[in-house]
Amino acid sequence: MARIGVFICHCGENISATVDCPKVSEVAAKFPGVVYSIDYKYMCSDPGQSMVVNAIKEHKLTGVVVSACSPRMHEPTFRRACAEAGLNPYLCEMANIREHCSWVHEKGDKTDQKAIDVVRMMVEKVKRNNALMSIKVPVTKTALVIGGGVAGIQAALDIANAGHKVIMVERDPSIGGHMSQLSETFPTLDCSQCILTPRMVEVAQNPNIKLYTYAEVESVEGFVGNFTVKIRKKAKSVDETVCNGCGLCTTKCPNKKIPNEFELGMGKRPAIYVPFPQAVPNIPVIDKINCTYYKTGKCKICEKVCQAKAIRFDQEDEIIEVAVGAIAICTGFDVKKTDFFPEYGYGKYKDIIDGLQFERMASASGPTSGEMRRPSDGQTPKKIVFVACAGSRDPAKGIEYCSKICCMYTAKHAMLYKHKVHDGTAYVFYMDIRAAGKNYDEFTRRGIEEDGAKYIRGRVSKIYERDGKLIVVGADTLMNAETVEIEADMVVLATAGVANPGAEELAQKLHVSYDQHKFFSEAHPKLKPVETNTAGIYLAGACQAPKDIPESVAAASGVAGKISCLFANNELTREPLIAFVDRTAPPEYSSCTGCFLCQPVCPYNAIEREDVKDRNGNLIKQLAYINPGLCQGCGTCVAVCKSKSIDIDGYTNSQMYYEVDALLNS
Amino acid sequence: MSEFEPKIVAFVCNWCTYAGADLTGTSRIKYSANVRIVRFPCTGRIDYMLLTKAFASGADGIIVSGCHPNDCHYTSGNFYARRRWMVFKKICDFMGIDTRRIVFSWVSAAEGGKWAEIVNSTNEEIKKLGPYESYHKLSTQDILA
Amino acid sequence: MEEIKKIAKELLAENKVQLIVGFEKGSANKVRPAFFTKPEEIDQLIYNEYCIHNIALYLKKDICQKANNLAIIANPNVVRSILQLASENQIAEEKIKIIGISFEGKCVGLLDFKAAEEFSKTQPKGIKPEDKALIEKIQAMPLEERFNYWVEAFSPCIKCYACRASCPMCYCGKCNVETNNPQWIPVAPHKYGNLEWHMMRAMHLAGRCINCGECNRSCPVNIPLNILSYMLSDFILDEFDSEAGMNAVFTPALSVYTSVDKENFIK
Amino acid sequence: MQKIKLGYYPGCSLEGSSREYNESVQAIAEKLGIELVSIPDWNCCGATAAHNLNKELSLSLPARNLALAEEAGLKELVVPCAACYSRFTTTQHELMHDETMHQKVNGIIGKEYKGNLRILNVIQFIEEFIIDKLDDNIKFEFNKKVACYYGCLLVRPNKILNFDRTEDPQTMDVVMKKLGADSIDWAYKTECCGAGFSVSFTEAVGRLSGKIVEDADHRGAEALIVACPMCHSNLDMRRPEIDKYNGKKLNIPVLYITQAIGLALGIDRNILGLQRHFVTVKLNDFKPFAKKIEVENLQITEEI
Amino acid sequence: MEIINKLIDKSSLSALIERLNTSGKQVYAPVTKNGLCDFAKVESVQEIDFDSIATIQSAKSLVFPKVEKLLSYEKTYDDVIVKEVDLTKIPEVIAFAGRPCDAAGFIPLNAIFTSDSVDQIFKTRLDKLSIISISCKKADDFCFCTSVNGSPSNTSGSDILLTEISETTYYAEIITEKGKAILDAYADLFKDSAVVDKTPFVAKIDKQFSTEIINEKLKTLFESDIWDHQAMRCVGCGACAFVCPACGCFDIQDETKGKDGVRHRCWDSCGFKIFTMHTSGHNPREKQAQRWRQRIFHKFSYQPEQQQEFGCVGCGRCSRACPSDMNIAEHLKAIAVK
Repeated sequence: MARIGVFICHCGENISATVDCPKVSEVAAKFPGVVYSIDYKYMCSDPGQSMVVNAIKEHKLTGVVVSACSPRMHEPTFRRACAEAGLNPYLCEMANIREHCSWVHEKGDKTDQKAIDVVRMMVEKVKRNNALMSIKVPVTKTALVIGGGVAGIQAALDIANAGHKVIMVERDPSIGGHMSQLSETFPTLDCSQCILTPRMVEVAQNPNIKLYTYAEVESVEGFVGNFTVKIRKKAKSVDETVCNGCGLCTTKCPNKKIPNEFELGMGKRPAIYVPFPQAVPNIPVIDKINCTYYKTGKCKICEKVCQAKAIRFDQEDEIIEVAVGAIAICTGFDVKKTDFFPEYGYGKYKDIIDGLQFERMASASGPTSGEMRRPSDGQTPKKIVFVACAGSRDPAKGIEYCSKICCMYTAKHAMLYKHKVHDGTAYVFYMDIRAAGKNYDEFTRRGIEEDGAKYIRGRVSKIYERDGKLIVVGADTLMNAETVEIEADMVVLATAGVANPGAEELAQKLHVSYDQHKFFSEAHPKLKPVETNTAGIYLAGACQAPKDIPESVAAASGVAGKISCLFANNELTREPLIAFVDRTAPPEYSSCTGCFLCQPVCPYNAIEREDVKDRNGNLIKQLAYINPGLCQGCGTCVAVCKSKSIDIDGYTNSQMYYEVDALLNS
Repeated sequence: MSEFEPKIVAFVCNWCTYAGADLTGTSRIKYSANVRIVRFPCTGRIDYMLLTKAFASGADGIIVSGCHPNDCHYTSGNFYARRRWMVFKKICDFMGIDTRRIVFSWVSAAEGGKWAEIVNSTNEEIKKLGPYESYHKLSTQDILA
Repeated sequence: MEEIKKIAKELLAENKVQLIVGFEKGSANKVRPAFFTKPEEIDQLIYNEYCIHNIALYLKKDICQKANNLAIIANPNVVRSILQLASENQIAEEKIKIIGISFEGKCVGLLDFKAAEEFSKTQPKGIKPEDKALIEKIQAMPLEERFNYWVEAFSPCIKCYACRASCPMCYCGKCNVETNNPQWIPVAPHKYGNLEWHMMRAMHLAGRCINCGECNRSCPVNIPLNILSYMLSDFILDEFDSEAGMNAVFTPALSVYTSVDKENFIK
Repeated sequence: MQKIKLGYYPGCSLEGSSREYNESVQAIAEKLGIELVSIPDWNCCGATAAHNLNKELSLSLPARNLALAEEAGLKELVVPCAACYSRFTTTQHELMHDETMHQKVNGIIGKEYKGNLRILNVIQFIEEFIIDKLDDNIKFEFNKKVACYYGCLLVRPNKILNFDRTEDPQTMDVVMKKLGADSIDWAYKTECCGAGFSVSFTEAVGRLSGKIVEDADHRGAEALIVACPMCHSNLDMRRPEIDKYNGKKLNIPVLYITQAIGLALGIDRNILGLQRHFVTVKLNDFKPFAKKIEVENLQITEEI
Repeated sequence: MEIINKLIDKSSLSALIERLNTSGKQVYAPVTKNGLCDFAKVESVQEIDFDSIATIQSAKSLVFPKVEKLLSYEKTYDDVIVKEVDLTKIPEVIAFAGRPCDAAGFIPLNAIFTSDSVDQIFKTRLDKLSIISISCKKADDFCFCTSVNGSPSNTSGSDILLTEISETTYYAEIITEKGKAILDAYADLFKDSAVVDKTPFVAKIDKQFSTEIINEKLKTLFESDIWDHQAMRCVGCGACAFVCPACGCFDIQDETKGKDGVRHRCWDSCGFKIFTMHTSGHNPREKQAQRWRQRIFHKFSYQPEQQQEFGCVGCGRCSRACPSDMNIAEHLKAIAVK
């Protein structure tokens, strides 16, 4: 016989101001199976928890219903209290009479009745709860870092320095990310590559870090502590173990007219190339699409000139399977291209560029060697217009959010321009100047006051070309919203920072959620900013939302800390609220018919085919088997199973049925 | 006679709508007390038999709610649920089960206000329709008689 | 007919199969499912327009399960059942030889699954005009009348489960109605128990029913329960472009989804 | 040839100041075997700023027309006037997304508007029913340099109309290229012509329309092509104000796209109403049509 | 009681039905609706289908309905309050125009429900049931009553048996006290008659085997492969048992709604796999052949041994209802010659 204890919390006055708690307790005491019922001011307080503990011992309770706040709030608290009293923690349920009752309804009989009903439903549920043991799983103490930008580099180094193994996967031929493309960084104007390159080298040299560049995550299976990851190592057509990075091949390659990705199309590169001089690793790759040999079957000049005999035209993509315990997603962001803006000509005007292109133009190692030369004719622009919020904070463009870094880099760009073109004029169209950050406001102010950037508060409605000039039409909202028309030589759009194009696909591989802008979602915006909803998978850097360098680095160190905590344990405990398949004696073995219509619906590939064999090894029956390590407990298979052969602990058919059935008595 | 107060059962997923309803509470947005919430891990878990069961147990209206498409904590549970509901609604309609009494919705963890609106509008709609007598008679009164 | 017998006889004589599932003359002027294991028994085999039983059902019964290999006289309904069963991991292609027969009664010879799929696609759909008319009639009724129509239509139901027993897709070892604690479907054949039973069955067949109408044929009290499945099959084909019994590798509509499934009722 | 029957809402402008628009739409339709059936007993669409003052009225006026069209069994409704088109489409959108308002409006107009009608502007009408027939019927190539002017109402608000790219629409250009024209890229495709001030503040019209006409002329266009009676009025009739603003006289004529098609089809200029224009339409020397013109189909829906 | 011989005009049946109804009795008779003939409540003779060979279902539901409340209960905090069925509310029923095999079916059924412990609900229903049967003028290929100790004009089980002896007249045999009570109440409708030889007026049904031979053969056939062979095409539904007048197996189901509940009795069939399923998953009658064997053994071996009644009246309903044409007579004949 069930012996259920009911504990009604007043939550100070949060509940009792609206719900008649003593009455609820009194009524609950008369529910069949309830042997103890009490109300108290703060159930979650120490004395409150002690009441639960004592009542369990004294009244030999077989189940507990705490009627208080949302289970999302205090379920762990009361489950711990139960465990302390020797009751299996999963024999505790919470009836939510605060968020779902006292806070949302008026005081009165109807609200009291609702509280009573909710308690009754949970009493009927808890009567059918099963005692469950939490699941223990081992931890593989290797971390996977996806993405080798500044966030990935920081995370990898911190984890490696804590003594754990790290596998880093980078999509491009070199690590470094967007930061390696930047000219100078705000607010100090120190050279981006000067501060990043040593860290890149450190990654390559750290014995705890295994680096895969020109590689992508192919698939991820498993769960916290025990992920199996397949990595596709794309064929570089160069044997990394042999190549000594002399670079002769890249100078001899006859096909040198390929738009350079690193220079955002503003420079050219050969078909066999190292993305930039400081690349790590300093190993070239052959761009198979543009390589003359791959296209025509003739050439092989690189092979001929290579002293180390490192060229491998027959190299194929390689799939590497690794076991890791935690994953850090550091895949960074992208910027909208100028063709996103119909009002600015859909990208058809050569002299409208985006911020990242400007970084390359301003960079001493860039295509113009740091000189200001506009793309169309190489002339030095005398009038330049910077447009902040190009796309950002614009619901009509589908990008409601602030890209956060543009105010700062636009100020930086204006300053860099003025430093290089002393007689030039720089205009900045802006909505607001968001310069919150250490020394940030001082920085933008310097741009305006010392370098004389002309800031115009207003938006640019359109840009068109007329007689070789870019006519920038905007409004100056501080001047009676008057129309401003500037005949510019070049325009830089601070285009919105957006998610990486592969983000959605990666999220689906990793089963982590992402927001409507395809940025990865953190588990809690305030309290779990670097965790995802999937245990063991973490986020750092701009893959979560636009972030500047210090923020990305801070988050990366945060992730490294989280992963180090995880790796401090040899074993993990997991909530045992998972699905299972009915088993029974032979000759049935199970009511499962082996139709496997449950298999496709499982998001975690947790449903396997189990062969039931006789002693001679002959197959008798094939049944569904749910791998407890993989199941995350969504229960979709339960609802799909026609013969009700699958059930899920915590939300069993019986629990849910009687919870609903308990409605009738009100 | 006092006004008819419908019994409404809400089947919601833990990650979006349950959390959304928590937010309604935290935001102190008031709504009708006629609703009883049953928590599931995911809309994918919600068995259609539970819906008829709820009517049989005396419910006059049902709300089924979970994460918006693409928002599912388990990536796809709500997509399977959506199909299941499409088919279930079809058969219910065909068999004369009053689907005006079943409200399906997507309410995210951030949509506390929407949750209150869904409950209130359902409550009003069911009040207009009155108690679900034909089903209750068949499933309860006739059997217990 | 002679061709069927010839194929069957050869299969048995050449030991290609141990068992042939077909038909023989039954009592009065009926025909009945029959099982043949020796070539000489094939003289008893018949096939005519009355051989409409969906004998794919027997593939999941002991007699066929025990046989290492077998052949089955298969009209398009049986072929579709076989394909659907195969897609649900219930029968293996290597074990079964399909002697295909069109709805007009023309023997199309032995079919492997590939050919069976082709055959299934070329044959007309099972739904009869009178069933379609009944569906439309019911859909045109006002809500309450529709409800009462079904309550009345199910009231003669005695829960003999002939519908389930004769349905090739109802192969569950333990049917949902036999699942107790909780007892999802009331076992008793009262009006409520009948309504829930037939609704549950229609839902379980949704996307899987091949519309052979065997449930209706088997029902001793003639309940038009096949139209529940017909109606859903139609809907599922329209809505999800999914049709059972056409492919041996197939996932029924409720075990898949697309992110753009269109509905108009979710708020 | 099977006769296609489409619903037609001329609206007030096309019966008055923009008769030539009506005439040219009718002329090309007739030539290509399309019957345009006017909505019986149609009323004004209410296209003024009235929707800011009385929302119910501004929805009810178009709704009545739409309901009448539905009653007449029409499936598509061609609405050449961009202002009427905007009001109709907005009404359909609002009523289909606001059930309370929908019921209210039904009550006001005493009819049930179901929302089944497809509302087509003149370009959609051309795209769907005309363009495929051009190759077989075209007599002359429209071998002129033209500037297609869309104005505001045809493509805005994009959320409701979901027609063409808001900032850089292309559909008219595609049609004109199909006729053999050199359709130029210019800066004022969707700039406001000042229609709201057409009567009350013509100086503003002079400035706004002036920039439009000047840019088209500056870039060497031989004609402006429009699809809105308001635009046409301003660009054609307000030429004195325009010239005053620009400080020079510009002779670039303004044609409705339907007139341009009509010319290509070899329809008499007077039937197309060209004689009614204030700026004389001198265009001639059209080349006889020789071969099918392939136009690259641009992606013309806005992607966000 | 000795049989009283009477005549009743066909034209009087109308008055009989009407007067039975007005006296507060419920009259059930074969009625054809939507092409299906089954027992239904009638108020006038016009509703009755006299021509059908047999109803789809037997008349057993008049005493053993497909679902029947046995008791109701209410759960309280620590107790269950049980409410018994009020037996006095059970109505008086007339089973009219059924066949002799329908009537005969009540005999083995009664034996099942009353032989060791007495089922009060069943007994009360049967006590309150009067059976007025009509001899069979026609039979079909499925009829085999003569092989199981019955006949088309068999009186056993009936309270009154009517045999059509002319276009206008039925010969009425008043067999039991219950029959006599009806005769006494409506004496004006009956006329005296001598004993009539019914043979010329009823269908002729050949005897195919005897129950004794079956009973004898079964003693050696438990392990025979004949069951496998016969049950091969059985689909395992319950149609045969549910239409059978003599099948009395039932299932007990509690249906609870919150704190209130009822205990129902509903038909069950030994043909179902779950019939003998143990909680453990073990099933002593795992195969359909074993269940088929059980059906035959129960009717032709266990029942005669324990209750001195054969569990089959030869009505042929099971064969007609079977979706896979399991013909019981054919199978019994095969057993008889085994």
